[in-house]
Amino acid sequence: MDLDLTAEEEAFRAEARAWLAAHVPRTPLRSLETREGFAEHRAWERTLAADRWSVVSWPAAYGGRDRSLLEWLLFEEEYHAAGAPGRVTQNGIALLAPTLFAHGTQEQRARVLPPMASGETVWAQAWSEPEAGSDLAALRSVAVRERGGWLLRGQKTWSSRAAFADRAFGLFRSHADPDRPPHHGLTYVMFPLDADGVTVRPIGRLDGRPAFAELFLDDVFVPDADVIGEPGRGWGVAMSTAGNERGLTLRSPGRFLATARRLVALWRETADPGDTALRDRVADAVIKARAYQLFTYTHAERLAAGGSLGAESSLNKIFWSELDLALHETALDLLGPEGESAAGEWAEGYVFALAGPIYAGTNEIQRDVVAERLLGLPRGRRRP
Amino acid sequence: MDLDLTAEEEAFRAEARAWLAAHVPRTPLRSLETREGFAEHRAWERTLAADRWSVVSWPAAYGGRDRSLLEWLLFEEEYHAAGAPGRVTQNGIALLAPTLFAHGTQEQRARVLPPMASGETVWAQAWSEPEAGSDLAALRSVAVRERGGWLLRGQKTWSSRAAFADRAFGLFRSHADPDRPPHHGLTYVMFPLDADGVTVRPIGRLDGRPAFAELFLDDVFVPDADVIGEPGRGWGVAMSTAGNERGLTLRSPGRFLATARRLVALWRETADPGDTALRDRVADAVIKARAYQLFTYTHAERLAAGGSLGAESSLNKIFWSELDLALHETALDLLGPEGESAAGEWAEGYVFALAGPIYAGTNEIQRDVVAERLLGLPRGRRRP
Amino acid sequence: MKLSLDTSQLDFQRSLARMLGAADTPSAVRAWARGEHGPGLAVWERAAAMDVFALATPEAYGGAGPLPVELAVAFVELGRHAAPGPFVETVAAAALLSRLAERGAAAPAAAWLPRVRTGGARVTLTLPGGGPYALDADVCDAVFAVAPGTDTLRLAAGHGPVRPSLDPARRLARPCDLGEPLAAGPAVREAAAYAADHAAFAVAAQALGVGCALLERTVAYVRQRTQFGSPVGAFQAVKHRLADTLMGLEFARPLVFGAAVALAAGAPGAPAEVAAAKAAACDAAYAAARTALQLHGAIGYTAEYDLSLWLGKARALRSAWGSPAQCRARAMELFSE
Amino acid sequence: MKLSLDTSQLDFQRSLARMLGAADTPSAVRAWARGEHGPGLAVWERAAAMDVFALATPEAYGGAGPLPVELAVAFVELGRHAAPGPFVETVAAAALLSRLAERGAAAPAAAWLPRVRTGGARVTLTLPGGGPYALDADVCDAVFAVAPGTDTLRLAAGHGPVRPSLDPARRLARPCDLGEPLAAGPAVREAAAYAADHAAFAVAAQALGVGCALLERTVAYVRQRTQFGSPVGAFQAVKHRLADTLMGLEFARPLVFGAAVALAAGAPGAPAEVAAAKAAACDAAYAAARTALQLHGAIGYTAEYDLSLWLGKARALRSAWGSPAQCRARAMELFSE
Repeated sequence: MDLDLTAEEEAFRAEARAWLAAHVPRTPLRSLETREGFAEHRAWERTLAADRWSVVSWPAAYGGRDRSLLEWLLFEEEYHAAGAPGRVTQNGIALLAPTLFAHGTQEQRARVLPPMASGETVWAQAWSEPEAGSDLAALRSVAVRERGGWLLRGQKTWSSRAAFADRAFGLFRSHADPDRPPHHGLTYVMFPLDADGVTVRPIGRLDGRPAFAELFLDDVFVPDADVIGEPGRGWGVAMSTAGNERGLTLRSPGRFLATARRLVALWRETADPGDTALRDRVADAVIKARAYQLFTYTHAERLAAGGSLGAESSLNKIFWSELDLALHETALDLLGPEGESAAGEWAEGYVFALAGPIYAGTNEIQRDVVAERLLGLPRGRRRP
Repeated sequence: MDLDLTAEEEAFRAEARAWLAAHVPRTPLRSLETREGFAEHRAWERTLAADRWSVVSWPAAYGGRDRSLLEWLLFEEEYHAAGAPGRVTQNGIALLAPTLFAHGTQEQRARVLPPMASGETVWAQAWSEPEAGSDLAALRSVAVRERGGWLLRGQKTWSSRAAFADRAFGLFRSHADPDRPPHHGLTYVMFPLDADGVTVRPIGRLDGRPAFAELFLDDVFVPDADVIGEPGRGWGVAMSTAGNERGLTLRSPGRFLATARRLVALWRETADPGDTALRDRVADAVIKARAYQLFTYTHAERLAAGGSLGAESSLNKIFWSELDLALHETALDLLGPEGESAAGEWAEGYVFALAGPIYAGTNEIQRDVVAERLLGLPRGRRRP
Repeated sequence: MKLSLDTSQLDFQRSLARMLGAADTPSAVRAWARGEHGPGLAVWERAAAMDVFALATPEAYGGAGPLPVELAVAFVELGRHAAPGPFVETVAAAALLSRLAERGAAAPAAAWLPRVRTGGARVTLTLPGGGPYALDADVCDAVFAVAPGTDTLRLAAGHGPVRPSLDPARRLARPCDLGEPLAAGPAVREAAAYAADHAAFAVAAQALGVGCALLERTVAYVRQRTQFGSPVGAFQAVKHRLADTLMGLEFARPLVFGAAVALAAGAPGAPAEVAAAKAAACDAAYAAARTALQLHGAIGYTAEYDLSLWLGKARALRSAWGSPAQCRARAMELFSE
Repeated sequence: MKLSLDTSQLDFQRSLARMLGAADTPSAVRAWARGEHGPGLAVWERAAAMDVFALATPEAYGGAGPLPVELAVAFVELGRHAAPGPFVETVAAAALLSRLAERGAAAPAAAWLPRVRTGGARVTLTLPGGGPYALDADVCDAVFAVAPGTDTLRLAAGHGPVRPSLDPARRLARPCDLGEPLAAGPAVREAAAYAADHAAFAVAAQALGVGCALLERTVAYVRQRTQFGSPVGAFQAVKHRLADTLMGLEFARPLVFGAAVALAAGAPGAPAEVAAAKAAACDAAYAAARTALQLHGAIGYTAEYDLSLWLGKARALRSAWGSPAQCRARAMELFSE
């Protein structure tokens, strides 16, 4: 057992670090959740992609470097340590791309992935509906068969990035069969956000910034080429890579390691060193960030050896979302009366972190999954 | 709104304080959970009763002083502040006596209460059975009709005090009716522990001391005079005063106030004053002890004004049991490496406190009750 | 001993609740956050007409105070309805000025307290032990300041730029360093401590109200929101989390009123009682906010849904007028007698 | 990078688990608590025969060590089976003596390490940063002591009376103040710190095993225990509490093995890694104990039910070889590079 990097991994890490040092904008970009900030972030993706740093673990053919999952983790550590901007392409890269690699056609991959990698096409996710949040199988929006494709009708909500993005992906009910469980008969489709029949209503999150949107879909045409996997089998397509959303590719340890380091720095600056109550909270956050890093290395190794990340991604999701909140709550408490200020990266990070236990499957659902699938406790019907 | 005592209350408090100062044993009695300690505690009850301090809120006819609930709370504060011994008569006084006051006959009260108040008869509770813990209505032990009374058969367990007590009280299934819910057809009886057919098997708690016992009942005869309330209606009889067990008469604030003061003293002795992490935990315990005191005063006032303590006693139960654990866990952490020692009152108190979230209705059940009855959330069937 | 509210206190509570419930405070907060103070000031004036400020003003200045129990009643309702404005600071200023007058510096009290009583003067302030910001200075008639480590009370000549808070109703500005000295010496130090206790006490009551509102809204939501074929509120994890929220609030409540009694009695232990109340009430309110957000899910995370107004306030009140650590340090004195 | 166990490590783990599983450690603990060491010592000898102590003994003394990863494997299993005896202290003593030998004081190592390796010597010790008690001194061949603030290693001439611990398997005694000095000077200070790190590390691994045993037993219990017509494990509150318990343990595990890697590499950050592992593993184990007790209910609260053996150990290990606060203070250095 060791934590040693190979010479090649070290070289890759050094190359990434050097590139980031030379390219990361000196002054932070404007918030991703504003129109101007969104454009700045899209431009940054172009810069990343130009030197093939946007998707290092992808095949070179799609803009990547064929790097291992571990190398991607190392890149992420460097990326966050360098204070580089948030990734506007995250929804596409972390959620849609794994699905395309697993279930897409060669044509789809060749058409969709390169502009995703370059930030030319920014993707939004469109899973939830007003009556289908945690209970995602209760989806009501439909895909109706039409010559050469499908017509989408209905309403999606909490669509992250949709306020300013180009395209979206989601599940639609295409085959109604009241005798089968509700997750049957769904179809996984990709669709444009500027098409006829699409209305995007941005929704402000707690700080008022439009981090997500409602989508109203009124006979939006989607060609067959934009269906992923078999029509009617979309649930399986979506779930086969759902672990990615909860697990390590959505929230790599680099992010929390960087935040933990900033928290230690804040503690050194602001805290009375004798205030061990706050020191213990900082230490807990540091310990957990380290635990998350080592946990993720272990799982990356298992994946690289051909293993899979199943229900364990639920543990992962609970852990990072609670860690992120603890990091930011501790920072606000360290800031004292300044902690209520809505300005500054700690406040923005706090507002962002508050959503963590809710999205990507609420932590309540994840705890059910952990108990049932990892511990073998009796399967509930998700009923009280 | 005020916290002022009347002159009479002050005088009562002063009298109690003076009496306790003169009578509380200088050296602590041996553990209540040993045969010798049990005898010492029984003798102490005699001393209390001789000067009418054992049941101050009872009518004088039964050995009390006709004092108000508030005065009883004041007495309890003085009692615990004086470091007086644990009450071996607690099960009888806190659980059986309220039931007798509410549902007993005049004859039962006259016969049972005075020897209870003097410690001559020490009572054990006998609710649980191996298959009926949280699910108390699943009781299987039976009371079979017999001329002039009932024959008890079956097994009870976790019977507190039963290792050394004289008599016990509990519920038995007397009327089987598969068409009615399981809490119908139960009868509330009092029975001797030294009778023919009773086998008492003491059970050691975590520290090995026999704090409770299993009771095996093999045709134990109980005369009709020892049935409380109507046969078959025992559930209602027991439940009408169940709030007492969870609520303020089982665990009065005096106990926790005294422990919180000892904790502050321990902190002053042992802790680095700069260790704010432990200080915050001590402060939290102090704040909670004070909250419990004020909360209880408020409820005592409401009861005195003719109100009742319903599901609120569940809040009470969760609060004191968690507070008791927090007090003792903080003390053990303050003690550092000495904290693992099994000797000493903090260790004994810790072991005792560990049971708090379990007995008198688990805290899980209490949270269900709070959610359903105080917040009006949908009633579960206690099923997943 | 008497710990329940009497009839006139209950009447006052109900009247205030009725007025605030009818006042559309969420809209007032949204306007306030944009610097449009009109709707919020209308609420302020109605509260003044119901004698909220008279409760903090001594009889010598036309008031009925100080009446801490009634103030607790008022601040619980103000918190429950998320009323915007420098209520806490104006009440604390009344405590500051009346205590100073008792100690011989009567001029500032004479100048300001009659106007405070009627709601005609909005006052904000910074004091040692509080933060550097004067709440809502841009809408106040006076900004008082006692700088940390000093014993001079100044009427600040203005304030710095207004900064937004995580609570949209709270607008933060630093008092300007210049300004007329109104009083100096040990009396200022003592009056400032007395006023800071009143501020912390009012925040505790306000936080309790905020927590109650969050709990009530969440209970209502989970009873009607259905997922997996059941009301969300039927899931045991949801039930237990709400039960804990209720417990936190129900055990903070007696501490808040216990602190009121101690302040009313001028008890030497009052600062510790206030600190205990603030620590418990602000913890309970913040826990209620986290629960409310989690159990609402995404809808709770949106600015347009009114829940957000209470969520931010629960966070902001944690550090207003005494951090959790400061309160705990002081609460250690509860049992010092 | 390689973080999974290799085949020989997995084989070792399985063999040890098999041996311990067959050894009826609960009975051995109950006897040990009464001062009847026979059954416990039989386990000790079987562990020694499987080279557990050789893992801590350098090759120069016939051992194979130090091999921290293998030691972590061993201590997780020892914890999981609640094996009684001074395993941690004997391994820490091996670290102390081998480090002292490297620094020039070779005589104690030569005298003791060959016997440690074979299990023929049971050794206990007290060191600065640890508590005042030497575990299981009454069954040890040597009691080493470095008093806090000193740099002299003594072979204590005996020990004080044996006191019971909340963990019935742990028998506590103070080393006697007299005894032959074996070495002195800065090398002792450094070796003592090195040994204390090894003790904390072994405790962390042991605690992880203890927590896993508590979780496994509780999961098994709630699957079969029925109340209200359902297995207790079907209630959401029970499920969520067990899910949290698993999470605590699963995220402590990589810290324990990360600390092993750091110790193996002689990394300067090793003390911080060890401290992080101990804080996390002991917290997770104690949380597992609280959960296990609560979800078992009364049966879990009885001494005769074997769960009690792990419950007490989880409590005792919290303060053994570094309090939670000490570990956190040191873990702050994790990111100091």
